[in-house]
Amino acid sequence: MSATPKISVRNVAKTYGHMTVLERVNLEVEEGAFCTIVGASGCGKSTFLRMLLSQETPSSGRIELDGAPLPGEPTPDRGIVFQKYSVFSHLTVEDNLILAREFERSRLLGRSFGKGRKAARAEINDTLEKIGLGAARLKYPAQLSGGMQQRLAIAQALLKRPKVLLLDEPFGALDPGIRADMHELLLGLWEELAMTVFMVTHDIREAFKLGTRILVFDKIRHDPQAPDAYGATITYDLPLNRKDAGPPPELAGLAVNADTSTGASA
Amino acid sequence: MSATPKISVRNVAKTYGHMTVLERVNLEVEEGAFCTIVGASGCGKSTFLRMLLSQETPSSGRIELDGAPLPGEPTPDRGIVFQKYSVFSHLTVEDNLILAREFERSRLLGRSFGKGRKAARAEINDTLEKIGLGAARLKYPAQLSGGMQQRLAIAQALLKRPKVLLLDEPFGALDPGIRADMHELLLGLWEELAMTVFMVTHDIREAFKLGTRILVFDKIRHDPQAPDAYGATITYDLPLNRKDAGPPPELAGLAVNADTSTGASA
Amino acid sequence: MRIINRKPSRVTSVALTALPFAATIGAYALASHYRRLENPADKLLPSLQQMGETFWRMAFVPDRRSGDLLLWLDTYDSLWRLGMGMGVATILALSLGVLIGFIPHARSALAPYIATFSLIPPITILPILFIMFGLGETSKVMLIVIGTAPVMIRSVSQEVMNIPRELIIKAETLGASVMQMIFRVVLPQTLPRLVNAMRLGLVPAWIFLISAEAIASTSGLGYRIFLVRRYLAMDVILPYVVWITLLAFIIDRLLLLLSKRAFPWHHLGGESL
Amino acid sequence: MRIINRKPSRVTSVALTALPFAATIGAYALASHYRRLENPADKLLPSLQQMGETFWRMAFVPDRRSGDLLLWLDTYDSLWRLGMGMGVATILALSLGVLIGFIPHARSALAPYIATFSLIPPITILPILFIMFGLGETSKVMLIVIGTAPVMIRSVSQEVMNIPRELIIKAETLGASVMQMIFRVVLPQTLPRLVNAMRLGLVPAWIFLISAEAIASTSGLGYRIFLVRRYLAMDVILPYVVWITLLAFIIDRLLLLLSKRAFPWHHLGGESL
Amino acid sequence: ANAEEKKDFKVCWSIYVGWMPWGYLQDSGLMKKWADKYDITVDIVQINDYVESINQYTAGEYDGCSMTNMDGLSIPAGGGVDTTALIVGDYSNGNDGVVLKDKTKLEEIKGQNVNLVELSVSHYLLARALDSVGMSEKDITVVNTSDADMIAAYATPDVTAVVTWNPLLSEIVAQPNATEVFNSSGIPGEIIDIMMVNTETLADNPDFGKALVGAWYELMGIMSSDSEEGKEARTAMAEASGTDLAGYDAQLATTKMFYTPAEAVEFTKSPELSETSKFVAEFLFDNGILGEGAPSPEFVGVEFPDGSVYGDANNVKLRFDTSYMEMAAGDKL
Ligand SMILES: Nc1ncnc2c1ncn2[C@@H]1O[C@H](COP(=O)(O)OP(=O)(O)OP(=O)(O)O)[C@@H](O)[C@H]1O
Ligand SMILES: Nc1ncnc2c1ncn2[C@@H]1O[C@H](COP(=O)(O)OP(=O)(O)OP(=O)(O)O)[C@@H](O)[C@H]1O
Ligand SMILES: [Mg+2]
Ligand SMILES: [Mg+2]
Repeated sequence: MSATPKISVRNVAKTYGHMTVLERVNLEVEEGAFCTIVGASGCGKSTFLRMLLSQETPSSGRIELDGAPLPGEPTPDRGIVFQKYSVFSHLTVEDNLILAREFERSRLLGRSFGKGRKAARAEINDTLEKIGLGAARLKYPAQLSGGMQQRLAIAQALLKRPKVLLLDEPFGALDPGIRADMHELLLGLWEELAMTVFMVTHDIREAFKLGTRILVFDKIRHDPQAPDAYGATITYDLPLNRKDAGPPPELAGLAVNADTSTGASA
Repeated sequence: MSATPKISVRNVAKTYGHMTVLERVNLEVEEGAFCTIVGASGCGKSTFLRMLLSQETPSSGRIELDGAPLPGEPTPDRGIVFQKYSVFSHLTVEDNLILAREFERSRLLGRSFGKGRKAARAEINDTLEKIGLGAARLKYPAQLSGGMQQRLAIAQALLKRPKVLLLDEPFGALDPGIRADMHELLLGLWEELAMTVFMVTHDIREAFKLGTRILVFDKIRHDPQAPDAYGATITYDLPLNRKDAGPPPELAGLAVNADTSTGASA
Repeated sequence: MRIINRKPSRVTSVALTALPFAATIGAYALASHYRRLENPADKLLPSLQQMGETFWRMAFVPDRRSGDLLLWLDTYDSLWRLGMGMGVATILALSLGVLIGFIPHARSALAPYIATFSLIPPITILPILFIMFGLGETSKVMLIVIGTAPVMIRSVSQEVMNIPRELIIKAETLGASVMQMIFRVVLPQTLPRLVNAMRLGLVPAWIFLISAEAIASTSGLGYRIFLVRRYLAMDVILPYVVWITLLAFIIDRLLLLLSKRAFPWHHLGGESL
Repeated sequence: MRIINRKPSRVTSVALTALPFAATIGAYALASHYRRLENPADKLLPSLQQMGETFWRMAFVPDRRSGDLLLWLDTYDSLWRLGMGMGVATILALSLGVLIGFIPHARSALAPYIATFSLIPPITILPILFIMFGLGETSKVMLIVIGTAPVMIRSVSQEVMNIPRELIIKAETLGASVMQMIFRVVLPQTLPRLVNAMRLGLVPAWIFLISAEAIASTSGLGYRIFLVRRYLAMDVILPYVVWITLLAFIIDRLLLLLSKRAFPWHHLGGESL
Repeated sequence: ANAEEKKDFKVCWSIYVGWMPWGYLQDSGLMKKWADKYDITVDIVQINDYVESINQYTAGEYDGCSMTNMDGLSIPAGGGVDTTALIVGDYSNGNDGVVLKDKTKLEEIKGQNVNLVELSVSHYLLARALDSVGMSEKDITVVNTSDADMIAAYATPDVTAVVTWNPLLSEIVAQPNATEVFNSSGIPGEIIDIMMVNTETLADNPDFGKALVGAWYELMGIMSSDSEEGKEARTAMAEASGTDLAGYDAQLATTKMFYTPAEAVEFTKSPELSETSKFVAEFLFDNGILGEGAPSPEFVGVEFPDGSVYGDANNVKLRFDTSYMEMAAGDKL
C-alpha cells in the first residue's frame, strides 16, 4: 500500500465482562470505499461500528484514522445512523435536519433565528422531498411511522457530509420503493463527496448492490463448554465489482443462503 | 361464501386528528390464511395491525372475528410481534419464554415455583435452540443484540399458539441464515395449528415465499393541497400459489420494483 | 372487558373525582356536628358555616388594626416569597443539574456533596441559617431554596444522565460543541422534566415557606396560621389550609399546562398525572 | 477531548469529591475560630474539638439524669419511627400507585384527591391529626406517612403509567389476567422505581420525623435537637445533624445497593446517582 | 473593651402578654420619637419564635431582646454574652400554671405524664410546684411538647397534665374537665420578663438605654390609664397577639406589670431577687443547661443593683442594673 489507508484496524478485540464479542479483527480501508458488513445477528457488527465511531474503545488493539490514532470521542467527520433510529424527539422533522447547519453557523448557542432560520429551512426543501417527508416537515418524531423516522435519521447524517459514514441497518424498515430512492441518494452523495462508508445490512443483495467491498463477520472458533469464550472476526473480505452479474464464487454459499431466505420465487 | 370468515373488515377508516391514515378498507379472510401485507412506509400498515389487535379502534367501520364484533381489548387468541421488538426487560430470555405458560398454570399470581418452574424451563429448550438463543438463556434483553431481541419476541408470541398471529416486520433485523430458520419455525407452526397470520414486510420476496395471499396498501386519492386529507386502502388483494415460480402478472410492476431495491444480481 | 381497558365516561369520571372530596367534607361535617353537640364552644372542629364566615371576614372586611384585607395581604406576601424561592431553586436546579449530569468532573465534585446536603433536614440548622441570612425576607426565601433545591438538583441531574447516549453522540457527529449540546440537546430534553421537578418541589416549598413564616415574619399565610394557633382558632386555620391547597393546586395545574404548551413533543406519549 | 467525554481518574475523582467537604469544614473551622477569639464562650459555632468531645459524651457516657447513652437511645427511637413511617408510606405508595396508574377508574377517583392531599402542608393540620391519631407514637409515624406517602404515590403511579403500553398489550395477548399483569409485569417493572421514590422520599421523611419529635416526645434525634436548642447548644446540635446526615446517607446507599442487587436488569443502562 | 459608638440599634421581641408594648412602640412611632431625641435609630423587630429570638440575640444579631430571667441566665449569660437587665417589665402572677385533667389536687400529679416545653419556665414552675408538695421530677414523666401544639395536645385523651403559659393556659383552663392546681402566683416574682441588652453596647452607648427606657415608660403611662388612648393602645396590642381587648385584659390581670419605673426599681432592688436567682441557677444546673464545663450552679455570676454577686464574681455575665429605670423614675430622660 502506498497511500495511508483511510482507516486501519489492527488486531482489535472487544470483550464485555467475560464475554468476547470480537477478536483479532484486522482491516485496512482506502478512502472512498463502500464497505458492506454482513454477519449473523449478535456477532458484533454494531459493536464494530461503535468502535469506529469512538463510542466504545477496543479492549485491545488499535484503530487508526488517516494514519493517526482514532480520536477518543465522536467527531463531525464520522457520521452515524444507529440501528434503533435515534433522532431528536424535541425537534420537528425540519428542525432535526437544519440542526447541523445551525451548529456551524451559530457558534455559541447553536441556534439560528429569523432570516437565518428561514434560509436554513429553505435549503433542506430538496432533501425533504427526496426522502418523502415533505408533508411531515412540521411533525415531531413520535408522530412518524418507524420507516419515516429511519429516513429522517439517514438524511440527518447525510446532510452533515461526513468523510466517514457509519450505517447500522439503515434501510431495515423501508419499503422497496423508498429503499431504492434512499439507495440513490446515498450513492449519489458517496460519489460526490468521496465518502468512506461502512454499512451493516442483513440483505445480501443490498450488500452486493451498494458495496465496493464486503466484510463478513463470523465466529471461527467455538468452545461448546464456554460459548462466550471466543469472539467473531472478519472471515471474508472481498472486493465487489458493481458490474458483476452475481456474487463472486467464494460467496456462492452465502448467496444461496440469502436466496432461501428471501424467497425462491426469483 | 359458505363458512363465516375468520376475520372480516368492513369499510374501516382510521383518522388521527385531521389526518386520515386509512379509509374504505374492506377484507374477508378465511381461517388458516397467511396474509402478507406490503406498502409504502407510513401508509398505515402498523395501524391496521393495531386495529386487528384491538389496540386501537377504527374511527368508522367494523371488524369482525369469527362473525362476532372484535373484542374491545387484546385477547390471548391473537398474538402480536411489534415492529419495535418489545420483550419484558425485567425477565431473562427463558423467563420471557415461559411467561405465557406461567399465566396459564398459576391463575392468581402468574408465577410458578420450584418444580413447576423447572419443568416449564425444560419445555422451552427446543425453542431456545431453534431460535439460536440457547447460550443467552440467562441474559436480560438489554444484553442482547437487536436481532436477538427480535427472535425472542417472535418465539414468545409463537409459544402461546394463538389462532390469529399479527407480525409487524418480524424479520427486519435478522441475517439470512437465521431468517430462514425463523421462516421454517413459523411455517411449521402455521400448518400445525391452522393459524391465521397477518404479516407486514418490506421484503417482497419474503411476502411471496410465505404468504397465501398478499395485501398491498396504498393511497389512491391524493390532494396536493392537503396531503393528509385522504388515507391509504387495500389496492391489491391477490391469492398466492406457493408453487408458482414468480409473482402473478398483476404484480409484475411491484416485483420489478422489489428487484431494483434488493439488488439486480439475482 | 378488563377493568384496565375500561375508560370511565366523562360523567362517571367527574363523579368519581368528586366522590372522595365529598366524603371528606361529609365526614368532617359529621365529626364537627357531634363534637359541638357535646361542647358547643368546641374550637377544634368548627362548623362549615362558621369557617365560611371567618374566611369571608378575612377576605373582605378590612382589619381593624391595620385596615388591610388580611387574606389578600397574606396571600400576596406568601406567593412572593414562594415565587422567589422557587425561582432561585429552579435556576440552581437547572444550572447545577446540567453541570452534574453532563460533565463527569463536575459530577465527581458536586454530586456527593449535594446528595449529602440534600439529606440535612434544614430545620435542624435554622439558627445558623438565620445568622447567615438575617431574619428578613432573604432568610425566608433561602429556607425555601435550601429545602427544595437539593432534591430538584438531584432529579434534574438524573434526568440529564438519562438522556439516551445516542443523542449526545449524534450531536457530536453533527459537530456540536459542549455549549451547543447544552443549549440545543440537553436543555430542551430536560426542560419538561424540570417542570415536573418543579411541580414535585412545590410540595416541600410550601412546607418550608410556612415554617419560615412561623418563625420570623409579620405577614403571610404561615404567619397567620401560627399566630392564631395559640388560640386554637381552627375556624381561621382550616380555611387557610384549604386556601393554601387551592393555590398550590392552581400553580400545579398551571405548570402542567405550561409544560403541555411549551413542550408538545414531550406529551405525545402517554398521559401524565 | 471534550470535557463531557473525559472521565476523571480514580484519584482525581476522590480528590474532587473530597474538595467541597474539606472546604466546608475548613470554612467552618475558620469562622468558629474567629468567633471564639471575640467571645471564648461562644455557643453558635463551637470548635470541632468541642463538638467531638460532646459527641463522645453523648455516645459513651451515661446521662446524669437517666443513666442512658443518649445518642444510641435517640438513634434507636428515631430509626424505629422512620422505619415504620417509611414502611407504611411504601406499602401505600405501591398499592395505591399501582391502582391509580393501572386502573383508569381508580385513577379518576383517587388521583386528583391524592394530588390535592399532597399539597396540604401537614404541619398546618396537626391538631386534627392529634384527634385522629392521639399524641403517642402513632401520630409521629402518621406524620411521616402523611408527609411522604402522597408524593411517593404520585411518582409511583406516574411510573406505572410510563410502562410502555406495548408490554401490557403483550401480556394480554399472552393471556394474563389483571392480577397476573400486576404481579408479573407492573410490579416488577415498578419496583426499582419504587426504590428510587423511597430514596427521594427519605428526605421529607427525615424532616417530618424531626418535626414530629419536636411535637411531643421524650427521646429521639429530633427531640434532642429541639430540646438543646433552648440553650443554643450547637455543640450538641451540629454533631447530631452530621450524625443524621450520615445515617440518611447510609440508608440511601443501602437502598441503591438493594436496587442494584435485586433489579440488575434495571441498571444495565446508564449510571445512576 | 473595644468601645464601639454606634447610631443604629436593633432589638427583638416575641409575642407574649408583657411584651406586646414593644410592637406597639414601633407601630405607634413612640420609639422613633425617643430615638430621634437621642439622635439614634432603634428598630424593634418581632420574631415569632421565642427561642429563636434569644438565639439571635446571643449570636450578636440584636442589641437587645425580651426574655425571662431564667432564659437570660441560661442562654446569653451561659453562652458568655455579658447581658444587662435594662427594663424589668413584669413578673408572672398566675400567667403560668399547672393543669390537670379530671383531677383537682396537685398531689394527684404523681406518676403522670406531664406535657410541657422542657427546660422552659414551665419546667421551672413544675419543679417549684412539686417542691411545694414534697415531690420531685422523679415522681412524674416530662414529655416535651411544643407550645404551639399544647392546646391541641390537651384535646387528646393521652394527655392528662400540662404546664403552660398564657394565652394557652386560659384556653386550656376553659375546657370543662380542666383544673388549674398550681400557678405562678404561688411563686410570685420568680418568673420575670425583662428587656435584656448587651452590656458592652449599653456601656458604650448610654443613649440607647435611655431611649428604650424613656419610650417604654411613656407607653406604660398611656397603657395603664383608663383613657381612650390607653384603651386604643391595649386594643392594638390585643389584636397583634391574635385576640381581642377582653382576652388581652384577662391576660394582663394575671401579669404583675410594673407600670411605673419606681415599682420596677423597688422590685429589682429587693433581696428576694438574689434568692430567686439561686433557685433558677440550681434548676438550670440540675438539668445540665449551664453546660458541661459548669462545675456548680455558681459557675455564672449574677450581679445585683447593690453590687452583690451570686455565683462566680470573676465570671459575671448577667447584671441587674436599675440606673436607667431610676433615671426614668427621676424624670431625668
Ligand atoms: N453493553 C453490553 N453489555 C454486555 N454485552 C453486550 C453489550 N452490548 C452488546 N453486547 C453483546 O455483544 C454481542 C454483539 O452485539 P452487537 O449489537 O454488536 O451485535 P450485532 O452484530 O450488531 O447484531 P444484530 O445484527 O442483531 O444487530 C451480543 O451478543 C450482545 O449480547
Ligand atoms: N399516535 C399517532 N398520532 C398521530 N399520527 C400517527 C400516530 N401513529 C401513527 N401516526 C401516523 O399514521 C401514519 C401511519 O403510521 P403507521 O405506523 O401505521 O405506518 P406503517 O405503514 O406501519 O409505516 P412503516 O412501514 O414505516 O412502519 C403515519 O403517517 C404516522 O405519522
Ligand atoms: Mg446490530
Ligand atoms: Mg409500521
